[in-house]
Amino acid sequence: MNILYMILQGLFLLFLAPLIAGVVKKTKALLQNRRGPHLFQVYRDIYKYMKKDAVMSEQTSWIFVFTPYLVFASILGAGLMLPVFHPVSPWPFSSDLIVFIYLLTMARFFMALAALDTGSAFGGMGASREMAVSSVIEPALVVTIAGLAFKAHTTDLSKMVSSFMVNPNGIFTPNLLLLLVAFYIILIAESGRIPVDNPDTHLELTMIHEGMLLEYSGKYLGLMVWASYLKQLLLYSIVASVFLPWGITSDPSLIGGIYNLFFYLVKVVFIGVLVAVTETAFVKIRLFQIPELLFSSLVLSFLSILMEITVGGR
Amino acid sequence: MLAELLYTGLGCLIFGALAAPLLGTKFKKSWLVSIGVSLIGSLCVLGSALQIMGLRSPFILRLPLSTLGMIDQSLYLDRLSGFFLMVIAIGAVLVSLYSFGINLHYSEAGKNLSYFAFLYNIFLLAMYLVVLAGNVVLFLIMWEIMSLSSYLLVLYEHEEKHVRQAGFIYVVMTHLGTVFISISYFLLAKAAGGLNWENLSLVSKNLNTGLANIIFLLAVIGFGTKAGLIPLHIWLPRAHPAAPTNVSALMSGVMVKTALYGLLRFLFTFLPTGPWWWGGLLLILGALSALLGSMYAVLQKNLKGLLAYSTVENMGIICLGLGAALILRHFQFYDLAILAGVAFLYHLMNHAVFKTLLFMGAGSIISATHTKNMDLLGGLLKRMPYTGLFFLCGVASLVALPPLNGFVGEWLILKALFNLSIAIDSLTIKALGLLAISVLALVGALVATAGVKMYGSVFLALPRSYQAEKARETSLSMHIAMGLAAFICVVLGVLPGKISLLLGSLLELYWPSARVPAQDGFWQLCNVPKLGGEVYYPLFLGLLIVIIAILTWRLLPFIFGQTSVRRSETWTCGITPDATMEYTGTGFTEPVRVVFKNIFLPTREISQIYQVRPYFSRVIYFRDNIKPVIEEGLYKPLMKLFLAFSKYVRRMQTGSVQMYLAYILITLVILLATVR
Amino acid sequence: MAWMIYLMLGTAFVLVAATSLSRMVRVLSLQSACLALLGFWTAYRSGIGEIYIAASLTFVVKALLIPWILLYTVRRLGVKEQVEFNFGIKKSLLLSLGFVLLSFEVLPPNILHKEIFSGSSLPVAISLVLIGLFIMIARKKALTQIVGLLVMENGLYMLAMSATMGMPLLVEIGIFLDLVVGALVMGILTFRINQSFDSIDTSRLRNLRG
Amino acid sequence: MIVIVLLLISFFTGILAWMVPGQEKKEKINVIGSCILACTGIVLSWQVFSMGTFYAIDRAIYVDPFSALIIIVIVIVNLAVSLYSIPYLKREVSHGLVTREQSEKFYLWYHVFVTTMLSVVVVNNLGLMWVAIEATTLASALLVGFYDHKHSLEAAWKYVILCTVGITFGLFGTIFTYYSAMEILGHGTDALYWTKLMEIAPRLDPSLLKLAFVFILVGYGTKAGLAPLHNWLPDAHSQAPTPISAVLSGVLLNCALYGIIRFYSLTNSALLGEFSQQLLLVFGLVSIGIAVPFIVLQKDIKRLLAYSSVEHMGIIALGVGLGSKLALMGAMFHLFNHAMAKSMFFMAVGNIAQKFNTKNITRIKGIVHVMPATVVFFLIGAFALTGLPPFSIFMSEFTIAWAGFTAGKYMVSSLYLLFIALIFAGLGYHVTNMSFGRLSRRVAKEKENTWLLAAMCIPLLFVIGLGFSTPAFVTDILEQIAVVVGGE
Repeated sequence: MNILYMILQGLFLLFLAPLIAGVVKKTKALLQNRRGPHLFQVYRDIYKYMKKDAVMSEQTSWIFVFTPYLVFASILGAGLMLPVFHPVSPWPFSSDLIVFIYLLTMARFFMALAALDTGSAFGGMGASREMAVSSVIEPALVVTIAGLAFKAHTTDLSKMVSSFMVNPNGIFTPNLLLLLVAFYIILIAESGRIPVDNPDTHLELTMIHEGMLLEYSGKYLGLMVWASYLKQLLLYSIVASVFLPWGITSDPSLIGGIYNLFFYLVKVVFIGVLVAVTETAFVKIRLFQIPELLFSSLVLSFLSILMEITVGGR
Repeated sequence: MLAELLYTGLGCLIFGALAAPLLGTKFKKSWLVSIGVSLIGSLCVLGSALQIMGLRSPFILRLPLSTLGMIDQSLYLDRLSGFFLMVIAIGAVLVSLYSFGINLHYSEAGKNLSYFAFLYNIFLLAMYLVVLAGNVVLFLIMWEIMSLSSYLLVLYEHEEKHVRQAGFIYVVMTHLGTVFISISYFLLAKAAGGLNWENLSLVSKNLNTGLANIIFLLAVIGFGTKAGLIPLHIWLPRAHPAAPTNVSALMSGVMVKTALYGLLRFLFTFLPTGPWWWGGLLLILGALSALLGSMYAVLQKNLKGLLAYSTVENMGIICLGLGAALILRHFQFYDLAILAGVAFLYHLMNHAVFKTLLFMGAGSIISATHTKNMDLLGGLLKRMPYTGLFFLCGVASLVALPPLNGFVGEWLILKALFNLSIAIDSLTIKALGLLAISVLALVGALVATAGVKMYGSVFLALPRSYQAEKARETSLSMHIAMGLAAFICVVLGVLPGKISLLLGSLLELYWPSARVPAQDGFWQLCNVPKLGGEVYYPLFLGLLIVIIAILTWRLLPFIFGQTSVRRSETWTCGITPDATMEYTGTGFTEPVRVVFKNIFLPTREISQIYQVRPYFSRVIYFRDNIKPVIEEGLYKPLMKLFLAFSKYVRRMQTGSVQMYLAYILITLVILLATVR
Repeated sequence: MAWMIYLMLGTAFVLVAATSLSRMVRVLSLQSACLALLGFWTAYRSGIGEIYIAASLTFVVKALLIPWILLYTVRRLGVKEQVEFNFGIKKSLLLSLGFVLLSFEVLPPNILHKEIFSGSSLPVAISLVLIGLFIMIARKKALTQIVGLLVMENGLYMLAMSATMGMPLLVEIGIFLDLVVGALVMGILTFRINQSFDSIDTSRLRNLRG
Repeated sequence: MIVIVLLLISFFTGILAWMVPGQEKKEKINVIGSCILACTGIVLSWQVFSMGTFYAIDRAIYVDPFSALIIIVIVIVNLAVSLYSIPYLKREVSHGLVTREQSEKFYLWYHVFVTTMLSVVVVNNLGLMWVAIEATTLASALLVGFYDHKHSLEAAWKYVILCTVGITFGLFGTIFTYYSAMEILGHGTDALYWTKLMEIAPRLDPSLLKLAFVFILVGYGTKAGLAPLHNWLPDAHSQAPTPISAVLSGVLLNCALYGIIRFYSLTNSALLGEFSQQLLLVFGLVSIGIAVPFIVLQKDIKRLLAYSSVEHMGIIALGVGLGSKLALMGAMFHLFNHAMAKSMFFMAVGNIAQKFNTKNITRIKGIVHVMPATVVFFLIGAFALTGLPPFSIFMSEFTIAWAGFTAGKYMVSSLYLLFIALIFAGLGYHVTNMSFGRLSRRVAKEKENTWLLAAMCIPLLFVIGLGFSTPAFVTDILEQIAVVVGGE
């Protein structure tokens, strides 16, 4: 039963991820008075990548081949820890947020290695920037989690959701709102969006994430791209289930699942739209201003925790 | 039986030490015999360590040695020493196995291997006896022999000036540390009225707070020096890279742990629970060490330098766990305290294994390429596939990727810090805990950067120098040792359950009011101690990821049809790619350096010689450096002050007889005046 | 015999103020002669035969033999008679006075009354020792240092006389033996120094420092 | 009788070595004499340790465990140095630093010097002890000036002047003691017999005894090299021929300390222990402390060793000053250990200085390349002297520190430990740079002289042998000594 649930959620997330990416792209295009690609264009892209033959650099070692599978697997594995249909995640052994983060770190680690493996300057540049940015993301992210843990007295996602969903309007406390803002900044940075990174460009001056994928082609590229959409969706999902705990029921029946699913979709799409709006409203900032942005996130989280400690979040 | 096994092990080491110079001239043979014996000895010690871990009460072995009629020397075996003995023995077994291969290139260079083998065995013996010593005298003797032998080992390649300097700084720092240790022992022993551990462990109840504080502070300074805690670390990043690699593996992986043993001996058996700021101090020191250690590690060009700084960082992380445990214990959250205790003990063990592995890997790389500069390496994965694989395993542990062992330790410590800041009702401690959490996160990311840099610039892409291009895989014994270490990393990573229970039961012995939470059935094998609901089954997580990866690999062609892969060169805008286009390790970490420029205080000088001003330069010199804040801000001024004072005092010896007579007269007059 | 004691103190002051080597040696000889006289008087008073021997030894060795060795050295070396100063005469005299005061001050009051001669021989002995040492400090030449040393010895002997009516004979003889050998060794060294340095100015002996 | 034999052996070895013609024979006499002396000395000491204090000639000769300890030190160091000085002198002659004539007189002076030192510790009469101590100065003065060049003459001059002045004060102190004892024992030798004095000690006039102790401390302290009275010491030790330096440092200083400690026992049994202990503590600590800057900044290796001697004399004084039985045992043990380690180290340094033809630390580098055997002694000596285990000095330094803490003297003991560590830093720096590194100049590697190595092995035996563990009989001996010195 559990395994079935896991497979279901895995496939669901896999297939939802390109759609959400499409939503963001489409919204952005609309906001910029463009028609933009079709909502399902991303699916077509991925399909195309998968069908194509790949060109592989001679300079690379087995790390380069191994990485796309590992990245894909670790992000998908992380996806199984999220509570989506049900406030309890399908992966019965751990839905700890810290483990979740470290799975993402693992993906990043291998991606950076693979980027260096090609021996091209672009790969090195992408990896170098990615690691530098991540070193400022990480503390902000963990402190945000600490803020949540202060509220929920746990770092376990399922339990967090279970404790928040009881009183969804509890979100309207100043400290949770601050945390939300903090987390939103991190989300932007982690998913490689403007103003931190621009996913649509291959300009060497600006690219971070894309630089690392430059040497990939064919199914390997397909896996990497898919994984990155998946990661984006996972981050949205956290916001959806932890910060916006409306419309979640612990009813284990099919009806309850569909109820949850519906609200989940609404929330995720909403966040996608919000991200698109943010991307349109801001310009990409310089690489070395990113730390300042993320530092502000860190400060917000600290502030939130301080409020939690001193006035109990009122 | 236990005693016999232990004595056999130690005896083997003594024999190994003596065998080397006696067999003498036949370098290779004496080396092999000596190391072989030390391997057997270490295995025996490992066996007895496992037995000691099972003891419920301390077991005291009297030795036929005595000092000035005060005390008979004895060995004191309890779970704490057993644990550390085990850690050291594991490291020693691995490194001994490894050493069959490593030092043969020294014999080619005309170096005296029997000297090396002698000191190597003595070093191991001293480390074992440090944790086994049952009284202050034996402890200090072994402690100093450990320093002395490792100092001489560091000086093995003494022709280089920086090696001599490193050795000197090392031995002086550690000796000054010993002064503090001795004073704290003496103060304690004075209160206890004896120098044996049996006496000292009885004193904790009637020790007054002020004295306990002083003893604690002195012990932290003393042992902190050996552990390489910032700001007492300056010897570590110098000495560890300078030593021959198998020695640096032992120093970094194992020797620094003896300092923690000393500290824990104080905290567990000698001192009372103490005020909460003891833990707070350790938290702060730990955070500082972890942070600065990882930052300097990121910027290192020298492979072994990077690993050495990473040792500083890991010692910091361990101290974070220890600090958390102490605070939790002070506030009587015994269960949480034990969790934190398990966390840092676990991390300590992990670090011993993966750091040994990494240093062994570094040794293989260096013996294959004869350079430590990462900017000159590259592409070794194809040339040294086994080393590359094992090294990757070590790096992954270092950067705490699940499901390897590094993550278990780090996860537990993060957990402990979370517990600390949530459970305790004090704003200061909460803030301290949060600060530690964010530091740990930052450290995690920085270490990941360092790991990518290290692995990427050494093993991946194209070789950047002739040596790297010509590198060949090293000998079998080295592979076995590294493979074994990598295997231990994986095992400790996926099956933490039983081991953490063992650590928990160790702690129960010293903190009697605490209990390790019980675990149920099969799950306990692969889960970490469960508290407050968060669980983490690394074995299943690992399997999950492997299964998904394999499924993806097998299913993709099945779903989308077979595709082919064509090999071609990397695209570099149309030019044939070569190694000069790659990012070097230095370039890789440049953004980090810019981001944290307030800590690194980088300086750069660019000078150009022009052909035609101002456009065509012929030569450009570029030199950049970071400013080691602690050395420049703390040690240099102190050193200057000391030397200036010394020069001033030296003027007393003027060379004039009359002056000397005047000293006598003045002394006499003063004394006569005081007699009155 | 109190005046004899003060005579010795007076000669010490003369030595401090002296400016020529041979005069210093002669004054030293006079001081030693006074000391011998003191010894004879003690022997007479106490009726202990040993003291006669010690006193005669003093006279022979200190008043005659050693001054002769010193004068011989002065003549053989052909050094200038001039005494060279580290401290000026006025300053030296003032400081010497200070030492005398200190000596009177330092001694525990209860031991003063036990003396044989007068209430002041002990402090004077100590002042002689201090002044002797001061001469060694304040004067540069090797020979003046020997003179200072001998003044110290005289102070010592006077102490022995006045406090304990001399040491046991065996010890006394040992001391004299040491004294003679010491003077000889120092004489030899003075010769060699003069050879090597072309001077017996000890302030030149400053190559070894630090 | 055996004591007289002891003195005679030593004296006649010197005389014979002087009178018998032929370098070979002189050397043989020297070695044989030293061997016999060593055997006699050890037998004598052993008798004392096992059967108790030893008297002769109507109590004028007196050997108790404390004197026996020093006798052992003297004869062992003497044996090593005698062996050592033969090849040493040969090389000095062949290098033209010393003329053959001079070298012929060496053994005479040397053995006379040893005789005077032996006589210091066997006489019961405090006055004669003074005479003997002064005699050691005179006997060694010409040895210090042995090389007869400017520097050694300067050193010898300072040595004689400062020590003679110092020792004059020592006599002063002796006279005061005699004075105070005379009241009770009357005029005569009895009042100077140390055994008698100890019996009546509590009845001695305390104010006089205090005064006496001050003079004794300044007097013998000068000779023993306690700071700030130590200034002759670095000059003499650095300029004397190495065998003499070894004896000066290892033995002579101890003889002077012997004088102080005898008087200390006296004051202790006269219930003035507090007072004399304070003084010894201060002098000890100052001596240890003053050695730090001089060792750190030193350029001349033999001077460095001299300062190290100042330090160790300070440690012994400190140990005695702490006063407890344990501390006294430690101090006495330290006295022995220091003599062994220092003489060995001096010999090693002598080899090196001869080989490199300089005493300048900065010009000696890479000893390990040319003298692989000597460098072992050199390193062991350096580590032993700085109190690192597993060498015997660690044990005694540890004991003293522990005694300090048990006596509640926390600051003093902590400072003592700190100073020792700083000295280690200084010495460690020099030793590291001298032993290791590339050769700085062309020094040919040749086979090291076996006799030189053998000579160094004698003290090495004790340095290592007593390092790990103190056998029960050693503890027993030290306890006996502590009882004597403690004066209870």
